[in-house]
Amino acid sequence: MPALLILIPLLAILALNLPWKSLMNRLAFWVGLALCLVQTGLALQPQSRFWHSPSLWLGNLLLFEPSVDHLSLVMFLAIGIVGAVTLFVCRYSTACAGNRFMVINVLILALTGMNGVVLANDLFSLYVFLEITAVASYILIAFEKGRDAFEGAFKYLILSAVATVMILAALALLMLTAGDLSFAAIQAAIASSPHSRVVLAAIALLMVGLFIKGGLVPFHGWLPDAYSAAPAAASVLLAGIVTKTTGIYTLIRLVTSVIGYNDTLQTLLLFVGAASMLIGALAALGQSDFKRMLAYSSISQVGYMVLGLGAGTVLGMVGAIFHLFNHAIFKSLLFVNAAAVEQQSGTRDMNRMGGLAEKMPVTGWTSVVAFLSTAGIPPLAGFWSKLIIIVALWEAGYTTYAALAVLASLLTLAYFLSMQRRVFFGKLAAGFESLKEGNLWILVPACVLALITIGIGVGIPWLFETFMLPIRSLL
Amino acid sequence: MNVRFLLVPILLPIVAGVLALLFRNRQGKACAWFCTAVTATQLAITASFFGQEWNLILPWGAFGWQFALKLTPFSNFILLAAAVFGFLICLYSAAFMNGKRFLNQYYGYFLFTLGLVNGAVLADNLIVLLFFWESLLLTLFGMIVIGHPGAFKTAVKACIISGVADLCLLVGIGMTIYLAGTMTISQIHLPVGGLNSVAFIFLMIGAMAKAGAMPFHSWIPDAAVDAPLPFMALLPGALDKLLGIYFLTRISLDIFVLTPLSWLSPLLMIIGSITILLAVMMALIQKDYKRLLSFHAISQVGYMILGIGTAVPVGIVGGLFHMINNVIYKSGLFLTGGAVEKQAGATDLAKLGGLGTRMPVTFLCFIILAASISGVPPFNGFFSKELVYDGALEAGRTWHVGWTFYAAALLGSFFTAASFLKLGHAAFLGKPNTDPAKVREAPMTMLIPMIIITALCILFGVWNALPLERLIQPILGEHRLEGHTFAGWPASMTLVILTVVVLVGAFLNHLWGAKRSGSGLGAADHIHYAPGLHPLYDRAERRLFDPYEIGLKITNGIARIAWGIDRGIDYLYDTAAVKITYALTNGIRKAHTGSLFAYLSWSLAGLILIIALILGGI
Amino acid sequence: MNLNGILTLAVVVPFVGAFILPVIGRWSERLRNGLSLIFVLVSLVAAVALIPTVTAGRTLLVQWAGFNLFYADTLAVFMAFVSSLVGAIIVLYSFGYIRHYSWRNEYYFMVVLFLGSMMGIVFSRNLLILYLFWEITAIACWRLIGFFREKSYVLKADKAFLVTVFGALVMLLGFITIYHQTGSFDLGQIQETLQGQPISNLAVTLILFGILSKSATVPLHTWLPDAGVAPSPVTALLHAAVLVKIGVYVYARLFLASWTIEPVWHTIIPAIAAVSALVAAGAALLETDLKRLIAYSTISQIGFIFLGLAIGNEIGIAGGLLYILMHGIAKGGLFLCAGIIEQNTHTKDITKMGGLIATMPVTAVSFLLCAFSVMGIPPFGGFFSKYMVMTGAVTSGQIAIALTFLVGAFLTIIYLFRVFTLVFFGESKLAVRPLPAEGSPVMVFSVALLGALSILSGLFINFPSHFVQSAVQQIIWVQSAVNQILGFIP
Amino acid sequence: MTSPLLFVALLMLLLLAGVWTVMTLNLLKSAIGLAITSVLLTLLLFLLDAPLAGVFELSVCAGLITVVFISAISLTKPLTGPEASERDRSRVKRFFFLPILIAGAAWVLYALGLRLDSPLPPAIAEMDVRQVLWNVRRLDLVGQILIILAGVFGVVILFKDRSDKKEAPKS
Repeated sequence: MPALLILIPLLAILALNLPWKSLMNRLAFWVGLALCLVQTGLALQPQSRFWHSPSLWLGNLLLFEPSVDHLSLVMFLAIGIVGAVTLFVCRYSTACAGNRFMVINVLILALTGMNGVVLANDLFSLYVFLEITAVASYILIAFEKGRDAFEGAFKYLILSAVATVMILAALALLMLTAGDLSFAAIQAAIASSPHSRVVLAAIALLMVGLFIKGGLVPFHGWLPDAYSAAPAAASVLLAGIVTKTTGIYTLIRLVTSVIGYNDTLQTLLLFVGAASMLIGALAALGQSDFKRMLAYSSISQVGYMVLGLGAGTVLGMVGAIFHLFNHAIFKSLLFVNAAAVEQQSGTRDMNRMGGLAEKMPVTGWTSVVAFLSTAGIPPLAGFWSKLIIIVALWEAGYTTYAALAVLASLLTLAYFLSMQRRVFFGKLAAGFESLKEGNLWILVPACVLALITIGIGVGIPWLFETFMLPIRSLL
Repeated sequence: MNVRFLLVPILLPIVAGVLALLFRNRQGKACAWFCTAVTATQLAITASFFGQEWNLILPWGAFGWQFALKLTPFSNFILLAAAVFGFLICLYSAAFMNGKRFLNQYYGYFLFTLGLVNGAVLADNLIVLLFFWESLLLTLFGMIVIGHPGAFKTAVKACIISGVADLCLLVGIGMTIYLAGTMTISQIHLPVGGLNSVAFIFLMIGAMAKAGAMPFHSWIPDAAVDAPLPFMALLPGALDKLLGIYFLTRISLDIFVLTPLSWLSPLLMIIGSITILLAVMMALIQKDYKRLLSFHAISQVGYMILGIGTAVPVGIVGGLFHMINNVIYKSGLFLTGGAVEKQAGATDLAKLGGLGTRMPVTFLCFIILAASISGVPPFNGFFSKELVYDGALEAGRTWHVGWTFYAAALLGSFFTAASFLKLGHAAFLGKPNTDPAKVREAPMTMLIPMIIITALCILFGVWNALPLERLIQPILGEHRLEGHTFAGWPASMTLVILTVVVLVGAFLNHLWGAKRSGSGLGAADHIHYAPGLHPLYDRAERRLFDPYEIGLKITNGIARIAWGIDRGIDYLYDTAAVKITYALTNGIRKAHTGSLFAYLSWSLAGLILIIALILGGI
Repeated sequence: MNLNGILTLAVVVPFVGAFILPVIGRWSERLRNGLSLIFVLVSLVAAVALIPTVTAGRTLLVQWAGFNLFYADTLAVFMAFVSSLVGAIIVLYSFGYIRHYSWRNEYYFMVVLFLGSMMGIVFSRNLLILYLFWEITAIACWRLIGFFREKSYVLKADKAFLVTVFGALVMLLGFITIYHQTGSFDLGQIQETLQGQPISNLAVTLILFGILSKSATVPLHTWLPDAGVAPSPVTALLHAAVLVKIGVYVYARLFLASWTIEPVWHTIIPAIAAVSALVAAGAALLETDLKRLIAYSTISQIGFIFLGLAIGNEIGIAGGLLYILMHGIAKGGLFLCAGIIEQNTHTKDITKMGGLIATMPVTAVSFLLCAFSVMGIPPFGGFFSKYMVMTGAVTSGQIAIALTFLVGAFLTIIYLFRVFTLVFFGESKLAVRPLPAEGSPVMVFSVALLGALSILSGLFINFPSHFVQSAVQQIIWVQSAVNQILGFIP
Repeated sequence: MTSPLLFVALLMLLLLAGVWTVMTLNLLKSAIGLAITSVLLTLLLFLLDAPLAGVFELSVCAGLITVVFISAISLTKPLTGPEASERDRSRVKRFFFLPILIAGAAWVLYALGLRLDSPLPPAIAEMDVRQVLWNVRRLDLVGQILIILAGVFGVVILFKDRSDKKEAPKS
């Protein structure tokens, strides 16, 4: 019955928009939270009947019978967690109840879109859900309606449109060849004529489309603006999960289930991955806007995932997916921290801050956990996923890329250390004497995410057996 | 007696030393008598060891380290000598040091020194030897540093010089153990040559530095000024010589078998000759009682090294005999110096004079001791020097210029005599520079040691068979001596006559010099300010030739290079790496103009490239 | 209680305990202080409790869910003993030192975490666990170096973090190479798989990179002097007792006690160490900042340790291990003395001090005792270690390297005397009168304890030398077993 | 069959109209340009035997949207002279390399020599649009609903208290 993951949120939105405005305003947050938590809970139980029982009437109604594998479960889990966090952040940072209600509606829409992306087993459905997510994202970015917000949203809109055109074109070309857009059909078509120029052109277009969606170098131009201009909740959602689902998850799904590996594709993935990783990290080093730095950091981390994917081995893919999940956690955490800092101090300019950990200890310490995880310092979650990616690269013979990944790790550490130095660790800067720690709405998600990061890092042997290794069935 | 009694000479002073440290500063007198009692006991015990040959092995560390002690005639001899001088100097200190600060520390370090020297002498395991030997650095440091508030500079100098030499010894011992395959000294008999010679040189450096030979000497004159005087009599005067020459003999005779034909023998002889000459030349021009003596303490080592370096029996016997003689008269001389310092309140010769009548006993002792060191018959110094001359000539026969060693030694004698004439003249004769009414003869506790030592000088000269046949010749063993005995009047009359001629020459030279300058103090000025020598002396006085200063300059040079390397590496991290990274970062940042159209065109360019790659790559 | 339990406790108690310290510190400072000392003492006691077993030749292996977690042989217990001993004294000293500053909760948290991870490194049986604890020490190190929060201090902390993490990441690549070669991260399994063949030079190079960066060896050393901006007990912890010893320990653990390496490394590593010893000693001679100076001294002495361990003979290895102990005690003492001096004089510039022996006699004497030990003068413990290392170098026949180290040892004597006289003797150049007095009793007691330990460890060399001998015998057993196997393979 | 020349000519015109739409400063002209583009596209679609798509394109894109646009634009104020000339210069600079890249992309596509004239599989060719929509792709219909919802929320949110001029995000 996984299709319920699309229908129930849809119904929830419709229900929320019934009259009784004031009631609904109050209910919206809890409804959203319930949706996210239920999804999280379900994803944590791969054996649950929910995933495996056929959706009889529903299937007939929608003509849709998705198959759920471990990759999807990981994605649902990440979507659920980040969604819940986003709701908390929204609750924390959006004061006006009416606005919050609207935002939560759009958030739920975006979550639904992402669920659809994960569930889709047909290229066209995938496209449709990508668009849902994208539209919801545009709205969320532009939500504050400042100049920056519109600029960010507009850039995302335009480049996304380009991506859409490319994906559509690829769809058309594949349709021509395969006659159907279900994954299975396309896979068969590609397998039967791997050297057909039409197919190859379609693959190239598809790749570029997904690269743009995922914000990989050199298709990343929209990303820093969009992330930094978006309101707190939206940037958590975008950075944590949206681009990862629309860009990276789809890439992984298509490469593994539809296109299949070949040398050229691997070269492409490795190269783009490495370029994103390095350029993202280097660019992050030069930022003084907290969120913009995190945005570049996202580009860099996405590079790791693509690099892992490009290794072309089970281990690499496991690493990529694991890193995707970890990234969802720690990058959300960092954006949560950024939200707290921005809300409390009223600025995002790191050069004006300093020593905030003294006044905001929880934010400070959770940010330490998050950045160490991002930089790949054990025993935190990010270390293990990076380790797996590097091991995979090394074993696949791509030692240079492995070394580059290590180097990028160092750069990651460098820019985060610079961030820590300027924001949290140091003497309290002038003007922040009366700074207060954020309230529970922001501290709870921060702590939960930090605990997840630590927990994954510590519990990796168990997680690796139960959650990660089953992913190998993809290949 | 039980073999374990061997531990007594080591443990007794050390335990007593710890107790001495526990005394309060006010209880200086009690402390002094306590220590005198301890050293007297020590003397009695070591005397009772006489004639025994013991071997004591106790377990110590891992790795086959054993606490092995061995009592041989040689070690017994040194042990006894150390005990005698320890006792005498301690007795002397009781009066001399009275009222000074840090007395408890002084006596504590004093006793430690004795115990450590005993340990080093008794050791039959190289590591045990090294352990005791190097530990002496601590007492050296301690004893100098308590002299006066500024003495630490000298203490540091002494410790650095000795420490460097001791490290060489450490390396040498490591090599020796490796080469010999054992740590037990009495089991090591290595021929010289090849790597063995390297090991020998390292050990030799350690031994010579302890004895105070050049170029490890330069702390001694400084210490003479800064340290308490009994320290000078004890360490550079007595124990250091005993220990250094003891070890030098051991390595030349037992541990390595030095032959006259190996190149190490002339090396030692050269070092010996140079030490004799240079140090005595410096002694000649000193204007301070203690400093003058201290240069002699260096110079005399040269004779010993020269004697042992000959590697012929007569030379070695001469060197060892000279060692014990030197210990006797040099410590005696330092004690007279102490008496003068205590009573007249100065050691600067310009402030002294005419003390002979006020301190007759001291003056008499001084005359005999000075005659001994100058090699005037029939005092002990004469006999040992003759033996060394003999050895130098015998060993020198192998080479064309072998006689130069003898000549150098003889010349050294000349200057020695000259400098002591000057010293005696300036201090005890002439017009008194201080108020004579204030100066009295030294107290009995100071006189007794001086008298005993002076008596020893006469005894060992007149009855030189006692030390030679009883103490020294057994060290070499019958097989080396081949039935010879070196006791009695010197074998070669020619050498004796030459010696006497030189001594007379020195006396005439002194008379001339004193007349020329008008005072005893200026008796050596004609040499001091001789053309050619004057600039050298000048520079030497300014310490330009001090190996320590030169060494520190070299070290500083090394340090500067190292600093440069270190800063250079740091530059790579702190500046270069950061700059490169930020150059890249700034480049990337500049590219991100925020222009949508730029981003669009990147995407299109990317698209073109990717299409080209995917379609071209297949 | 069984031995495996004790072994686990030695790691887990300080590591986990560290996390509750800040919580407790919120309502009772005293309890927190006491607990932090107790946590470290638990490690110490556990290490002591394991000594009889391991010196008897037994080894312990802790498994968890079929996974080899911790392992203890004499080498490990020795190292654990050394670091927890010095660590405990440093924690004790901190009671006096750190009470003047804020962020005390974080301080104790990080220090105990640091020591706990050190225990983890020491006992770990798996390369990944080793790496994990290795990086945790780097994190703790970062927080502690930047403890005072000055911008320039935090920069130094960042530098230390970056350099060590860089080294560690490269080392991780080395581990991955080994994993590639053998298919395992488990030390024992790798050993079995290798069957005595030396591991590849690439892996050695990569791992060495990490080791050298952590142990601050030229050319990866400059972060260590810079780390002198940390509170003094921390610098003692970093430089003397724990952090820099991690590298040498891991060297011993991997390349001596577990695997073999090509013989050429027995020349290369001593050569690197020689350069390091010389360069750092030279720099120490010109440095005027007290703590930086001692840090350079550490770099120099680490060179000696590497020399001993890498030279490839029994006496050298023993010397290197002994050196770890002696240097830990003595250098810890020096840093803690420096802490007292710095705290009371408010300067670190030795050219501005002088004459402090009059008012700080205990500190001065302790400093001198520790300095003598570092110089290698008997009867201090440092003598034996230096002797054995030098003998090892001589025995290996590499005279040039031995001579370089000899010069390094000369320099050691010179710079230590220089700093001692500049600080404690002569006319005081400090502006304050009367001269600053001794530190608090607990601090003075700590440094006196270390000074006393310096001399006791030499006087009673029996115990440490047997301990080390047992460790070396286990190592040699491994190596000779390996050689035997090699003998069968042509 | 229609001559290829006609297609090429129409495509060129389409391109020109598109560029004009983007380049022109006057919003009104821009909207008209868009309409012309749509019309040209419709022509192409008709020529390519896709009348249904053509009708949609013509009615929705060329008709409906243009009407909405023009009515919205009539509420705005045009740029003043200096502002316009400033925009003009910077715009030329910004768009400088876009045509080159487009030309490059076109050349690459041409060089690929894609053969797209393979016949469609009969299963698809026979299906009617309505049938496809209602019988095959019901999930996508749900998706459409969601997109429309999103659009509605977007309009509501972004125009709730008007602070800046911006068209509603299109779906």
